[in-house]
Amino acid sequence: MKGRTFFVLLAALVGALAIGALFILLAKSDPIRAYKVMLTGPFSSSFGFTETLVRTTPLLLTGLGIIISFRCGVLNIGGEGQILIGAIASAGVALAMPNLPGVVLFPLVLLAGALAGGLWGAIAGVLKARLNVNEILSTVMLNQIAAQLYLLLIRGILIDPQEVTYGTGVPQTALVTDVVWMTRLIPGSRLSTGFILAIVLAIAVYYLLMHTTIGYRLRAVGAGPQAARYAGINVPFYMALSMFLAGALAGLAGTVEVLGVHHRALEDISAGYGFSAIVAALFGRLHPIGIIPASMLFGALILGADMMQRAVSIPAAIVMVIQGFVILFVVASDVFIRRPELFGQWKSKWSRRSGEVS
Amino acid sequence: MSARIQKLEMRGIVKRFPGVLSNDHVNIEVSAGEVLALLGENGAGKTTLMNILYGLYQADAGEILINGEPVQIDSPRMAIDCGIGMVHQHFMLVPTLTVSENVALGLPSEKGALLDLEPVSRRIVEIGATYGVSVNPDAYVWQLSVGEQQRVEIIKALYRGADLLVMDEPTAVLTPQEAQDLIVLLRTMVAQGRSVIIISHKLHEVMAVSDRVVVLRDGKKAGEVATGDTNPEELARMMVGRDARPFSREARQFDGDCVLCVEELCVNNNMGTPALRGISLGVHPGEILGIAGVSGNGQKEFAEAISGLRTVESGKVLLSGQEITHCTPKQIIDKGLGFIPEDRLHVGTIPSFQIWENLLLKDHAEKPFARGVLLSEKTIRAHSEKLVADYGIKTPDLETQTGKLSGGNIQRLILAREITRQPKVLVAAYPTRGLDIGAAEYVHEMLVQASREGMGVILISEELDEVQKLSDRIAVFFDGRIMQVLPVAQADEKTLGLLMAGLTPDNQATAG
Amino acid sequence: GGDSKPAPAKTEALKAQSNKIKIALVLPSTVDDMAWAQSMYEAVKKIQTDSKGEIELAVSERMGKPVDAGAAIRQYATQGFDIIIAHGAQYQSVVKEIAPEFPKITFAYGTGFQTGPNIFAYDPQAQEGAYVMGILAAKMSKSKIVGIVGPVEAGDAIKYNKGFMQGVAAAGGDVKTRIAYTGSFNEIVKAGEIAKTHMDAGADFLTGSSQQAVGAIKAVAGKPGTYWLSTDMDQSKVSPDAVLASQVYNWEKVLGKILELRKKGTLGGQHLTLSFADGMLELKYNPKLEAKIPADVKAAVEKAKKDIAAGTLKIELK
Amino acid sequence: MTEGLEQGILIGMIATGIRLATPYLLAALGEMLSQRSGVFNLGLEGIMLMGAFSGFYITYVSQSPLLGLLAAIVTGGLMGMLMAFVSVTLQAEQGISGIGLSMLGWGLSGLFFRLYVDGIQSIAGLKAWKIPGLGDIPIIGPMFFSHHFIVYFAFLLVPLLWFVLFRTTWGLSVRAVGMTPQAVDTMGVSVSGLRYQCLILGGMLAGLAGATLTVANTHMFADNITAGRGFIAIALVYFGRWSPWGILAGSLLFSMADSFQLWVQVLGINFPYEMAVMLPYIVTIIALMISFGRVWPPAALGKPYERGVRG
Ligand SMILES: Nc1ncnc2c1ncn2[C@@H]1O[C@H](COP(=O)(O)OP(=O)(O)OP(=O)(O)O)[C@@H](O)[C@H]1O
Ligand SMILES: Nc1ncnc2c1ncn2[C@@H]1O[C@H](COP(=O)(O)OP(=O)(O)OP(=O)(O)O)[C@@H](O)[C@H]1O
Ligand SMILES: [Mg+2]
Ligand SMILES: [Mg+2]
Repeated sequence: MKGRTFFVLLAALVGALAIGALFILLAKSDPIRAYKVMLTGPFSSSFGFTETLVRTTPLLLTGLGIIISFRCGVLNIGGEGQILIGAIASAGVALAMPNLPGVVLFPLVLLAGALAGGLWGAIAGVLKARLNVNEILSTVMLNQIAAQLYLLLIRGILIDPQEVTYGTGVPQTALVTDVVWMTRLIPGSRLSTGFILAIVLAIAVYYLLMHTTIGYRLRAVGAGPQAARYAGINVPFYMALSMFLAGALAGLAGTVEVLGVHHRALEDISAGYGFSAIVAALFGRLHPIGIIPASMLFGALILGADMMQRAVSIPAAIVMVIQGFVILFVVASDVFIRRPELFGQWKSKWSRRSGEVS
Repeated sequence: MSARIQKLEMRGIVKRFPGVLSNDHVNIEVSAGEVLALLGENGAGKTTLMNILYGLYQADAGEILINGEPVQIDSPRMAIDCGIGMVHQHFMLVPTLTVSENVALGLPSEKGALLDLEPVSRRIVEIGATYGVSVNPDAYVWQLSVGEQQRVEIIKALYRGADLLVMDEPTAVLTPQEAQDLIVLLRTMVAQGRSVIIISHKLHEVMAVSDRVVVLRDGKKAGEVATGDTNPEELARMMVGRDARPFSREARQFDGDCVLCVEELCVNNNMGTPALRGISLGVHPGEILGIAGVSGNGQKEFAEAISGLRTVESGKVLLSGQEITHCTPKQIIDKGLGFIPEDRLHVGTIPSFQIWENLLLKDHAEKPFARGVLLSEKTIRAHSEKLVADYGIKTPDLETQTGKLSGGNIQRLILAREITRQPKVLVAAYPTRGLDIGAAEYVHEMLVQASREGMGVILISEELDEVQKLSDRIAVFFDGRIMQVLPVAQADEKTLGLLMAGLTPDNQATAG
Repeated sequence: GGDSKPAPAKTEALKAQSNKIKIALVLPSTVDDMAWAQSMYEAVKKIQTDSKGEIELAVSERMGKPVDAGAAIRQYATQGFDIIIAHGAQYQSVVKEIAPEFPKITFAYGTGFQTGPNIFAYDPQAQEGAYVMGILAAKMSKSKIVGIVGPVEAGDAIKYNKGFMQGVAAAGGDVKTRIAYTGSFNEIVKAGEIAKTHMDAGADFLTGSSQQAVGAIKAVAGKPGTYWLSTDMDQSKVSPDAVLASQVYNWEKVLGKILELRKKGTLGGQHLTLSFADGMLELKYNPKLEAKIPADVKAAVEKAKKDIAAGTLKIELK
Repeated sequence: MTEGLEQGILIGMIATGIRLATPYLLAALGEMLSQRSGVFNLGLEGIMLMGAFSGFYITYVSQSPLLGLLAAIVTGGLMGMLMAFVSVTLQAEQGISGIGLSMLGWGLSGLFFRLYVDGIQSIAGLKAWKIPGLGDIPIIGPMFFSHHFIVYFAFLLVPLLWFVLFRTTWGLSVRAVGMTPQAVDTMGVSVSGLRYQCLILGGMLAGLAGATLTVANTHMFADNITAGRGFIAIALVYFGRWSPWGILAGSLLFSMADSFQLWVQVLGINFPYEMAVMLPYIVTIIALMISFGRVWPPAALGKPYERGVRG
């Protein structure tokens, strides 16, 4: 069974890359060399490896939140906005109290990021639970609102004073005090303790969902809202809670980007993690442990494709094309893993059809 | 497609699902003018066999022959073209469409691509009048009671005028009178040269309607007899492999305080119109109060109102003397109300949850099962294993998804959960619907057991003999009101039938 | 196009053999955005062609997200590129972080002011061209309303918009400047809508910065009698009948200067402004439409330009 | 302000709102069809981008906007078919497939643009067509009847789709299949057939929506020109509760709010413009908060249909 899964996934990957190769050829480049970089780049050097994990970290954190909310029956498309709110809140708190000692400030900043992201997420949760506002609508809208709010803050009251002095006006905050910087795990890389935090939280979320009464209820609300209500579970409360937790985790992702990667809040701080994390979470089968390899693979895919573009200088658009094909092929191949019997059914149906024709 | 079905045969049908052999070389045949009954316990493979006939499943082996010719039925479309119609065990209705839209679905329209519901509605009314299965063609399906929905399913099949009609437990949610009408209807149909395959757990119906009976057990054919040559006891033995246990219970008289009192209760239904119009009722500790009535007369809303799932418009509900009218479900559960809901799969349990998880749906946060917010898995596991053993829940292990269990086993799980909690009052809504004889017997025993332990039991059911057999007193619901509450001794079939139709025997007398 | 590099360890050895200068360019949008990114890309490309094989070039596009840009810059650095141009104000933070680790590599970024021993910051004085175009617009506007299609009130756009408004004010004649933002740098469609709205509200001269401006230009082109003034590069190709004049950044000169300084051993540390004074900023009239500009207007514009270049006219950004 | 000016503003505001609403309306109506059939098509953005590009490109080479629009519709239909193949035939998780399709559409449109179009090119594009008679009515004419014809088409599509959904046999099947696919199946209608049809039709509309941006609105193409409009359109389907009229209301509300904020900015009312830009999003959420009544989302939305599995 395991062997089969591996084989199917491999076939899907090969299929996707084969089609992608056609487009690389179309762009008059060498697909073999391109793929060599794409597939080995993220793993073959310390640079590739650490950068992969730099992408993994926010995907994992945000994805964990998405798992919680999806498991509770709330389709959270709002990761992107929650990340931004978390990032700006943590940067804001860090900048507001630059003189506090690290032991005090650091947890405070983490808390601020999580809390702000959580509250932002909870807006959609409460709207759904209390006023029956569809969460897909509200989270898509809240993403846009968060993006503008974020911009308003980093170009407004939180802007780096130097940018004002020099009149350059780059929308970014000043560097946060280095006492709250997350330690870099490998010198010369951007991989920070944020990654460890994410892994620890994955395990924590696993325990929360699977081994606590709160997790039990969150899952019950998602899997059987009617039964949950009948059993006395406060369904609206847990819906809102799930979105709070989801937002808090996404907010932490934003916080890690500030404290671990950039050391300030700047424009476009989230590289589409809110959406990619949905893919990672679903590929990880909405399991808090399953998402760890899923987000690593996804991080490697993002980075590898970028490295490929640099290596053979093809239009950046090909990166998206190949990523799109890989996602489509892999998700479509799932059926051959989950329901191998279907294959036989199609074959027999087909042969029967063609038999009738002849 | 072809000529009318004179004879249909299924030969050597094998169907495997992961882990189960649902049909194991089953042969059946049915001829024009004949009613074949398929019998068997829950999970014996009856539905599977019929789904194969209707093209929903493909058999792993075996063949289907119509008038001696082998046919390939690999979609419902093909089955329909062959002249086969089917009433499915689980409703195949679209709640957001009206009755006539549900019936018109997939049918060609006289106006080409344009929908023409006018003639459809007319035919529905006609069919209703002819066969006694009337329902308002303009009503939305979500507004209908389950009994009415079942009628729509039957109308759908009749509308298409199949040569061979398959009915999978069509009477499970019908009232006795409706079931009787259906039997008459089926007999008329076969008299016209059609054939019928019917699946039912109600042996008296099988005796009344069928010409021949095929019994399935564990996917295999366990026997086949002409109905004239057998009797219910023998059929039960063929199905279960043992004699049915005779069952009787002495009705008792109770006085003293009621453990649950309902006073002038008014409640609205989903559409916001009154469903209960001032109900007053009480049940004593140790008493079984039967609630009879055609479904859709407020029973569902009654059960939901007292368990806190539905807002009470006016009136009062008291549990052990404490008012619970506006309490949350959680508070009511904690005060001692147990509830076996009508929709056992989706309200009674969470289908995707494992068995142990569903067994603790209400108690997962209570003392021995949780320490703080942590679940104590060892305790839970031991407790669940005990319940599975005590209540005879058939499952490979505690991790099996509850939705994969048969209806009977799901019901056992719910009973196990509700009864072990030792509530003061247990409300059971249609607890044996769709269960096979063995499973139904078990449920009955458990309800009686619960009443012996001092619980007040409210049993909501349309099965008159079930209500009569178990209850101490019977309340009859009609149109959101209680027609009468009478001791079981006075509740003969005729009286109950009249009350359920909204007539008091006195009225009847004066009228007659 | 740039070639993929062998493992970083080998690069040092290889580099010793060849005198090629390897330049990496990191762009926030695409090389064909008809604005900020394309203007730089074309300049680098031109320098490469002129160098007759002396320069190797690698480009990363769509690096709008700082985390992506960080990876790109770091990778180029480890691969032994000589000059890494991070073409965006948003890259200041990343460049400042990476540069100290690679002291032999020249980093350049802009718009910006913060330098380092091996960091050049280039800084187009967008307000200068904007100012003179403000004069041009104000003097030519018949409706006495000019419109700015703003991306986001940040960075370059602030300089540009402020300069333009001051130019309009300086021209006198009670001309109103109206400004509306899309809230984004690449909302082409929205930029077009804002332009249409400006025109509906009476504006007959429009301008605006960032890559989304092309959307606005197209909208302006749809209405005869209205004109666009463009910045970053000569955008008259987009709509020859609508773009009256352009402020053009002469990146070639900037790059030439960087190359020259590097040859002399200066790896960074300078704040390179692009201004009228140093000739790195130019005002280009669209030859097709130039005749439409009245002589007196042109004279006023040219005078302002001269004054700015001479330092007698200063445009305050406060 | 003079009366004439105020009138001008009103006309401008409404006309802009209508123009802005068109791509949302088309795309959301397409998504409504997909969702009504039970498929959550998160790939709308990618389909729109492909439509935007092919509409632009064919107009560019053929000089005929009509051919361009046709090409966009065909391309959209093909993208819809791809989504159907992956999510219906191969039963893939729809959320992931949709995001994959979005990335693919973004990538392909950007790539083809780079390979086959030399920089930012102009196309003739579609001109506004003032409806004779109606277009000449004062005030009303310039507001409603002086647009390019896709606008009229999009608005006419609302009653048309309503009619198709509620007054034809096909529409009946579509309404049923997203709710209870097993009912449709047992009545002898092909569930996957319907889903394919709806996804292809939906894709065609999304393709046209994309082409509206290039062929009609901007007369150009640029990388990621849709800028998230596909996601907004999906949200509007939820706003409109899967009804053509509801979607019309949502698209108009959103776009009128957007048009309003553009005008407010242009007219120079002084407050942080970010607040203005946020306005349409906030208004849309608030409008959904105060609406009430029973909502019936397609119950089978997002679930691949398998015979014999109970819902
Ligand atoms: N789609 C399915 N997938 C897996 N197993 C199935 C499926 N359908 C039926 N089965 C299995 O096949 C066996 C027979 O089921 P079937 O539904 O035919 O029983 P039945 O005789 O109709 O029972 P009941 O009286 O409860 O309706 C059961 O063990 C069941 O678990
Ligand atoms: N799609 C399915 N997948 C797995 N098991 C199934 C499926 N459909 C039916 N079964 C199983 O088939 C058996 C009989 O199913 P059926 O639906 O007839 O249940 P039932 O006992 O009649 O319950 P109900 O009271 O709900 O009618 C059960 O074991 C049920 O779990
Ligand atoms: Mg069955
Ligand atoms: Mg059953």
